[in-house]
Amino acid sequence: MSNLLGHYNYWIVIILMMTGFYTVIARPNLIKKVIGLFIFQTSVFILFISMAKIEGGSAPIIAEGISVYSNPLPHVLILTAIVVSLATTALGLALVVRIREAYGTTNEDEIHVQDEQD
Amino acid sequence: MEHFIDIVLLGLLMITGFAIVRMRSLLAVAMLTSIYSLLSASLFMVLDAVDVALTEAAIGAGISTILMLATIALTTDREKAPRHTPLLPLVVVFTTGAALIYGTLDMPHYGDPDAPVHRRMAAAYLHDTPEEIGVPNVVTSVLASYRGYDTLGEVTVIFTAGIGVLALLGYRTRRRNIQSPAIKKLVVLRVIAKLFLPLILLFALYILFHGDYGPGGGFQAGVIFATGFILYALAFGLGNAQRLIPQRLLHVLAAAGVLIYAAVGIEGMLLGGKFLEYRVLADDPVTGQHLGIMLIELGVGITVAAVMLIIYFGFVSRQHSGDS
Amino acid sequence: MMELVLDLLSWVCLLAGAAFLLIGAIGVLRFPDFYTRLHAVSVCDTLGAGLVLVGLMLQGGLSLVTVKLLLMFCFMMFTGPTAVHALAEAALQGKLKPLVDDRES
Amino acid sequence: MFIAVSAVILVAIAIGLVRAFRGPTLYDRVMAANMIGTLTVLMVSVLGFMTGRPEFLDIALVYVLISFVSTIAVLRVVNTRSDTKQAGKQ
Repeated sequence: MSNLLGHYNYWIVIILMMTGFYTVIARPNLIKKVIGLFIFQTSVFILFISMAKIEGGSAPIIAEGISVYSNPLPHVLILTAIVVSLATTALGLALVVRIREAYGTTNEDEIHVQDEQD
Repeated sequence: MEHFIDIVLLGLLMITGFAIVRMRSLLAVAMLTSIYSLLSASLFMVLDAVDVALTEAAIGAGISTILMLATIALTTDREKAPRHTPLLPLVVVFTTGAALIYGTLDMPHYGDPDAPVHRRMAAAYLHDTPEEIGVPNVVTSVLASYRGYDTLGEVTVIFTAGIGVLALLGYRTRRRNIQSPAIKKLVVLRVIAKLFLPLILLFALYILFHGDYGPGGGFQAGVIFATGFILYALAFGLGNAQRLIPQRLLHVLAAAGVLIYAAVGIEGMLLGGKFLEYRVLADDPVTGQHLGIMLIELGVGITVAAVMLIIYFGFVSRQHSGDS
Repeated sequence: MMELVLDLLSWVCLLAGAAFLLIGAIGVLRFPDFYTRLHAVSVCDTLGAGLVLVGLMLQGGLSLVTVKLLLMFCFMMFTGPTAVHALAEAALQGKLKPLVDDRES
Repeated sequence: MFIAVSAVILVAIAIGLVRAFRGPTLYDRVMAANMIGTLTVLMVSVLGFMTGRPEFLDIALVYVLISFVSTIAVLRVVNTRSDTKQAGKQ
């Protein structure tokens, strides 16, 4: 039972990760792919933050009367990762907008068809 | 009890994730993505990561969703059904997932205080921060001081993303103010937006300079600052917002933030320290650290705010040029 | 004695707020059309949230925490109704018809 | 007691999610997202008190602002699209 609960966070993270992965590889719509990437990224954030948690710990802002703090290092990594994820999302979406202007569609299959015709 | 909240929130996240995959209307998916971000932000709160929760709320639920909506407005709302059978992707996904789950079995349990991650660096940071840096927020001290070099790279990434979006979408300053007719009618919204803009900006400054003592810092403050202007642009139209904060000024600011950051590093070198060594900035090492952290947070805030606005204006002005 | 009264009062506020949140949520689930559901959301946004925040304020006592809670209270009282108003207006312009009981007419 | 309040908030969030999934119109989903935003704000505040560190209310304040702005942003997109018929049928 403790084994089950001890890994619960990680398992859900993996399910979420695979949901995002599936969306990226199986869905033809480009915006949906970007959203899939977003889900994938968020699941990675949750994985890191779950690892940082210490039972009975508190947020790593030093205050009187608290002796156990959660690990601040993954927090730093993920804080910057979130900002980078925004950068990639914005660039990806800008690319989608340009693709739509060039091809008139955001559907990957239709883009392939148009490419083959050329 | 925190365990219980953790379990329920993760369950809700999983359900939301599945719903996002299944839904066809992209606007509905964007709404669910916003909900997903909010849920994961409160999960971070449960897991003690207050700074991360702040960032995720401001970026995931705020700016990312707004950008997705802007893209959908420029393209299409319907997702066509996939033409291939999803058999092969499903096989790939299940195999990968099974391998990863097998991998987790060797991981230390959730919340285990003896896990290897908590041993060396983290313990040292927690122990040394009060004496060496003198700020209570360990996340800020690691981000801005111990690993300041990383953060400089991060700010450069943001700056590059701004340039990339600018190169892809271009920009156009609007003489004529274009506003969606539906929002023009909402007098209440305009009054509230006018009332809120100074409050939001003030609050962003608070987050920026209070980052040493509580959750917050340059990244979050920059995003909140940009959100204030986005609210203004939504309520009063794009042209007015661009008159308030001209595009050229944004370009200068985006570069200025990175330069401030790098200049603090070089200043340290000129005063006899290493690159990004704040101790030498003042007579007292701890005061020097404070000064250095404040300056680089300011640089980060300026760049992030300017780049967010560049990206937002890029998407929205494209939309209007398409109409005319 | 005073503390006990304050504590009691705060628990009453918190529980009442939670009850209103639940009532609002059930309304959102059960009401028949969009415009009626908006009413239920407003219950959550103003009454439920307000009472919970007042309860927390009483717990916080005279400190910075209470000031922040007060600020949040003010913000929510402004943003909640504005958002719902904007939503109703948008739905009306989007030609979403309210559900009308036309058995009598 | 905080436990009871946060449990109620979680239940309310779950109900809001059901509404967000079921729709039927886009406006319903926006409304559900707005409601979940409010509930998250309350949840974060209550959590701060529960863990004994209520000074983190800044986060809740940010949530209030963000969920308001993103609701307005959705409405703008929904209304600039000419085909609001979409939102009506679905």
